[in-house]
Amino acid sequence: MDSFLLQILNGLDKGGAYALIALGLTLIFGTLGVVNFAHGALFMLGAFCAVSLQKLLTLSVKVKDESITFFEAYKEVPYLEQWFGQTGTTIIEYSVPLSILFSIPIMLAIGLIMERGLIKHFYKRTHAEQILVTFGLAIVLQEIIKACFGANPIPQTPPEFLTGSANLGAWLGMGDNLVYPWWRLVYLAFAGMLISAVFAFLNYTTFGMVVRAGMQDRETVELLGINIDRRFTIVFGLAAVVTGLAGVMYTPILPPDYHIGMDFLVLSFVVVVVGGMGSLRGAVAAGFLLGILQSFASMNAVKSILPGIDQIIIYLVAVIILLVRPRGLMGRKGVMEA
Amino acid sequence: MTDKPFSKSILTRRSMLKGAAGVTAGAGALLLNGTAPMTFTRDAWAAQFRNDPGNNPTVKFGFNVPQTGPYADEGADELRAYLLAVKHLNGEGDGGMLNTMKPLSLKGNGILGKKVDFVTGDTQTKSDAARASAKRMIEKDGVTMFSGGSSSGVAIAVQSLAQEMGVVFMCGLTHSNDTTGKDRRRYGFRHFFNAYQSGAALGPVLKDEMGTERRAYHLTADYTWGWSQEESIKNTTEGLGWETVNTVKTPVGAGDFSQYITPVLNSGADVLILNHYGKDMVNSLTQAVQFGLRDKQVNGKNFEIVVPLFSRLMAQGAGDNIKGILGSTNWNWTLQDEGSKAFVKSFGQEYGFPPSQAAHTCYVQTLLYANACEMAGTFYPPEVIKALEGFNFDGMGNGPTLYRAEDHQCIKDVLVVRGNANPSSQFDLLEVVQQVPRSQVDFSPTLFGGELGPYEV
Amino acid sequence: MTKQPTARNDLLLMAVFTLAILTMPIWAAPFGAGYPDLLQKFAIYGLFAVGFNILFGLTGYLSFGHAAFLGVGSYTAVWSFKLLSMNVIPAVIFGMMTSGLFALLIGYVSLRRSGIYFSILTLAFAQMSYNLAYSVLTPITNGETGLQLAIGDARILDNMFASEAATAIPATNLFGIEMSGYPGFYFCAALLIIGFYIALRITRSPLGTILKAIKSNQNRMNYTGLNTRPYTLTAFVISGMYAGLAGCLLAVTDPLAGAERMQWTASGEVVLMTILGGVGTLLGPVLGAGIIKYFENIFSSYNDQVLHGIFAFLPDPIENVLVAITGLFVGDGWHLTLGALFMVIVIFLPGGVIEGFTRLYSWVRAKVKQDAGGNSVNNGKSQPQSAE
Amino acid sequence: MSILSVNNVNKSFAGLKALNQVNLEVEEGSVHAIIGPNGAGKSTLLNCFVGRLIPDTGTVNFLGQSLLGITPHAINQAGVARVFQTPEIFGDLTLLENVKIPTLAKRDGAFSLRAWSRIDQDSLVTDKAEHILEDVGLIEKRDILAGSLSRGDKRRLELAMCLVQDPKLLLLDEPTAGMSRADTNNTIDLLKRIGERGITKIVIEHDMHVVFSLATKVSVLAQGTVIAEGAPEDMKGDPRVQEAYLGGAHL
Repeated sequence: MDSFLLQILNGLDKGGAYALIALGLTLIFGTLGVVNFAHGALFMLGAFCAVSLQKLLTLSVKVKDESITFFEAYKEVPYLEQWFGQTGTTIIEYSVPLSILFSIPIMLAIGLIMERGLIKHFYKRTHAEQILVTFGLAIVLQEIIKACFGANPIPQTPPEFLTGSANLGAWLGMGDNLVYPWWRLVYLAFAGMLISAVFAFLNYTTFGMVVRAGMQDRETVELLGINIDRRFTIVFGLAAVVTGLAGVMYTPILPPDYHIGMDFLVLSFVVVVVGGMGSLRGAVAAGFLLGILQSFASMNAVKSILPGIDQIIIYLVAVIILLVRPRGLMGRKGVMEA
Repeated sequence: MTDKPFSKSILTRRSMLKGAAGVTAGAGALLLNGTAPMTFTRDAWAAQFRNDPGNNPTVKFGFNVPQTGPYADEGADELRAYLLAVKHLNGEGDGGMLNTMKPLSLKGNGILGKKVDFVTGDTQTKSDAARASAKRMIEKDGVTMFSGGSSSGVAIAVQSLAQEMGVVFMCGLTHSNDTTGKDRRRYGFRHFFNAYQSGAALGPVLKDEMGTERRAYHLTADYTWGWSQEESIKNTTEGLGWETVNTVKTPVGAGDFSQYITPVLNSGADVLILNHYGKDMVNSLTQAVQFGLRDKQVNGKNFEIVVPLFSRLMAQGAGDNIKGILGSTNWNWTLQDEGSKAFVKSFGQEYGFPPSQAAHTCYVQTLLYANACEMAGTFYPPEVIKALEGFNFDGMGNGPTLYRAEDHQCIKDVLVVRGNANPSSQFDLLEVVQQVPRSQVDFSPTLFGGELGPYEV
Repeated sequence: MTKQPTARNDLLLMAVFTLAILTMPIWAAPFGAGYPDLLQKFAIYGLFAVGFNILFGLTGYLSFGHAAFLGVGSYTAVWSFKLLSMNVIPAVIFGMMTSGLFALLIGYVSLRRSGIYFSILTLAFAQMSYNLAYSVLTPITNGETGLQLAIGDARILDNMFASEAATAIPATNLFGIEMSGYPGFYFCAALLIIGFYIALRITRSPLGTILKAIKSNQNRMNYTGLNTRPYTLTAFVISGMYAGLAGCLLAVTDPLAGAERMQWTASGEVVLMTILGGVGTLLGPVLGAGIIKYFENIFSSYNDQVLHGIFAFLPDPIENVLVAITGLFVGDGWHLTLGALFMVIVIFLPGGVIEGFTRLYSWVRAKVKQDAGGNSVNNGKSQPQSAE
Repeated sequence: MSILSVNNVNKSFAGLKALNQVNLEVEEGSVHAIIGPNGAGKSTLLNCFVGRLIPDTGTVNFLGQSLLGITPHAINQAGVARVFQTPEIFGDLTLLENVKIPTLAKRDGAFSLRAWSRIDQDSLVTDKAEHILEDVGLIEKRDILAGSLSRGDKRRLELAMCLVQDPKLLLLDEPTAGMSRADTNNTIDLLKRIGERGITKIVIEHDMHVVFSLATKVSVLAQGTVIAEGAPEDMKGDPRVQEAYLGGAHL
């Protein structure tokens, strides 16, 4: 029972991550219609916003280790700690949560620049060309990050009080083994909040309504004298922020390296398409569905019956869903079907 | 670096010797190739091998390392070591391990009087790319030896190419039993230790630290290296009296391992063994620690995590999570023997930081090959191979070492290390728990089967 | 006006193409690409891309799983070497058959959907193949290490005629001609030329025209009395067999088959090759394949030492600066250059490299016309875009 | 003899009745116009003839064969061609290729593998295609891409693509929609000339000028039911028709 509950939690947690990544992609791909292969790179840039802030906060005085003579070995004492003592340590400890604030303007700027500078010119081009240009962009961004930070993963730690595990078992009276890392619970909650925020924004603000109308029928909205272009730019920026934040918050779970975006790229496309093109709800539902199924497929009992099922479950489910439901879970007719 | 594509023997020597069929087929190529038939006219055996430096004033090596992909940093470090080795071979710099290696035939003036030149390539940590890159070095650049690599799959794939092409390959970082086991090749040599030796070295330390009544749970990367390591560690721990609760295969590059970690909590296991390498290991360890495994008490004992194969770069990636974790490694820069000190000194002065174990192995491999040529008095591969086979040496950082003739595996001391809880510097990530003597990690060369193949190809 | 290429244009195109491929060892040498392995790769990936273009270029169905057929072709070929004979003919035949069969199965299911849904279905099938080949199918695929030959392999056909047991792993051969080095390249080149010719014939045939029509307007197709499904499936299977053949040739020239050949990045690579060269053109995919393979193998090999050699004629400070700058884009930075190239091409040359040639050609022609004082000079026979 | 007979056809979408007990007989050789106000169910009815929609109940028989559950391409092979409200052509292909496709379909069936012969050397197909392009007056534009045509030319091309198949029944869905008066008249002339070939036609049309120029019989559809039927002249004054249009076109 414990293990079953834990797998549900794992599934939700994974699903939260998938849903967040897919949410950003579905805004760009499912609604603006751009096959954005640089989406993984946005996730990666978000993660590296967190890394950059951490590096910034831990700029250090280097205390040389005199026992080593062949090269500069040193112990690092961050300036913040030197100047502010305990307060400095605390600020460094909160580097990841602080990165949320830090990354929002950066990701927004990246998104806006990307849309205005590049994507804008590709709305009317073929999907093939969109793939080539965004894939090229992704490689370039990735290589720039590699040049700055190296190829090795860079560990990120959550604040001290969120490092351990929550003893859910004790609260629910279900035994000691029902523990779950605090940070993963935080991630789940954060994913829920961010998803709700995006939904609320698109459903309850005038801006959101115009955007949704524009997604349905761009020409009509333009005929009403509304500048849909500018709004699409902002949607792109929004998508970049959502994806970037997904990256920031994921760093303590997965130490980021420059390649982390590519690892999520295929998955995010699968989630969006399984959810159905143009459907935000679909993307979120598919994210959670795939996350949970993946967790269950990894259970030993399942694997002993179907060896290797955990390796292919996501794709298998994608195939089945697309065959049973031609447009994914909640797809709109006619979007990217030709 | 001018390209002289047609001055190299275009037809393989093999096909030339096989007679008319090959020559007719290659007629098109022969038209373009003035020198290939010349190989017949030279009578000395030494002239008949591929990429014979002949009368060139230089001999060329190929350094084939991952420059892109997840192991790019490791590859960069390997490349640094190679450059350093070339420098030392050519008599530049402070000479590094040339000052400590025993016995030494090299004279510090290159190899057999020829200066060492090199070319580089990118393996991308993919077998296909690695082989393509190696073939470029062999076919276009004319290397006499090539070396490198950061994974067993690549090493094995490239090693079999070495055999086909008749060019010696000195393995870089590869830890699978298969490299010098069932996939061993006459033209491939491994200085790095293997999974079996990791198990053998870790065994007594695990017994001392954790006792004989433990229940182990394995998470294993689902490919050949992972399985080979799982088996080796399992055999060792079961020999200590430990019970193996479960062994679970995880997909390579899974990223999030939570669904594999949670079952550990309820399994009754008190040791988690992570048979992962690189990014997988960084992720699984980070996440296992997050799940509070290390704070747990099971069966009245502290829960422990073991990572059988460690590297400093991995330790960097895992950050604080590595502290106190036991594992094994081929070499560490803090070793205090003369060879290690000499190498760390020249590497540190050149680049400003200490070398990794991958760098060490690559450096040593280059020197060993060069020395064997000098010993054999020729670059003719069968003779060089014979010089390396059964070669006993010392002063290269792992104590007295034997390059075993039967399987081309180095038998030498292995290090058991622990993530340093209190590092004195940013490089001081691993502390050496024990330098396990080579007698303890020795094994029969027939243990994993395999066949080296012929000297002449 | 879109000029329709005539049979004579095509003959000329074939002649030029054949000549260019066969003389590649000569003209590729000054670019540092004149060695067998890379030449083989040019031919093999060119073939792969030509086949991919039959599906993507003509019908517009974007498969993101074609690497699976490449992998299946490779595995079959190596198994044929292991079990039957080191002769490449059975390997090629079996490889194309199994990959065709595999394509039939995957195509039959995937073609029930179109557009992005089709792409994701093919991607999913390929990723499943890759993941399984990497792990649970290891007995068949030898997992990460890749399927290799061994001295003790059965080789039933060969051993029937062999007088003594092999002491070394024999080489792949075409009735005694070893398939490594230049003979291997000419074998691949011959198949590329044949494959290119078949693709040309298909493009100019009624089938090709129907496939293009499917890309243009499926709705009209339905009401025109043509059943689109078998047509797209035909294109899918043909291009799957091309991929299988390319996979075979990889094994023929280098008898090893690894799972990573089936990964999505490998599928993506052929997509990029095709788009980079020019979707729907005949020559484009071959060019695209060449460019990407050239970057991968040659740009990655430039290290600082090589760069210093190149810029040695300059004064030292300038040399060092130049080496530092160019060093970012070659060696371990070759990915960066490739990415930037993708962007530049697609931004400035929608339609790929071929489009660039077409523009260059019309520019030159306009120039010539101008110089000739308005006299129309029609030298349309040697025009590069006769590829389309 | 009737070439198409529709009996008691019903079709609803989400409870909304689009077709209600429709009966229709189309005589061979006739030009049968179906008129009616917007939303009367004209297009729905047409879609039931070509296999795009399947009626909930009722039968649709073409030359005695039921069309229910038959795929669109098979219905076309049986001899039914269709012109769409917005011209559906192959925009990325040349005009000549556009016409060759239906020619091939007519000659080789729904699927055939002619992968080796050159289409430009297939004189049978080429001749036929060029001939029909000449008929509709597009022969000079044979080598330009169809996507760049004007709307009127696109319509003519689409007609050519249908006519080249020598269909037994030609369905025209508002063939002059969105056209200028001149283009409309051209199209009427063209259709009249086609009339000489003796092809049975069903025309859905708003433009009464077109209807009365072409039709030999008119059915009036309103709220999914045929409310009146007869010769064009008879329909002009029919009060039921005027009521159905309710201030629409004054007939």
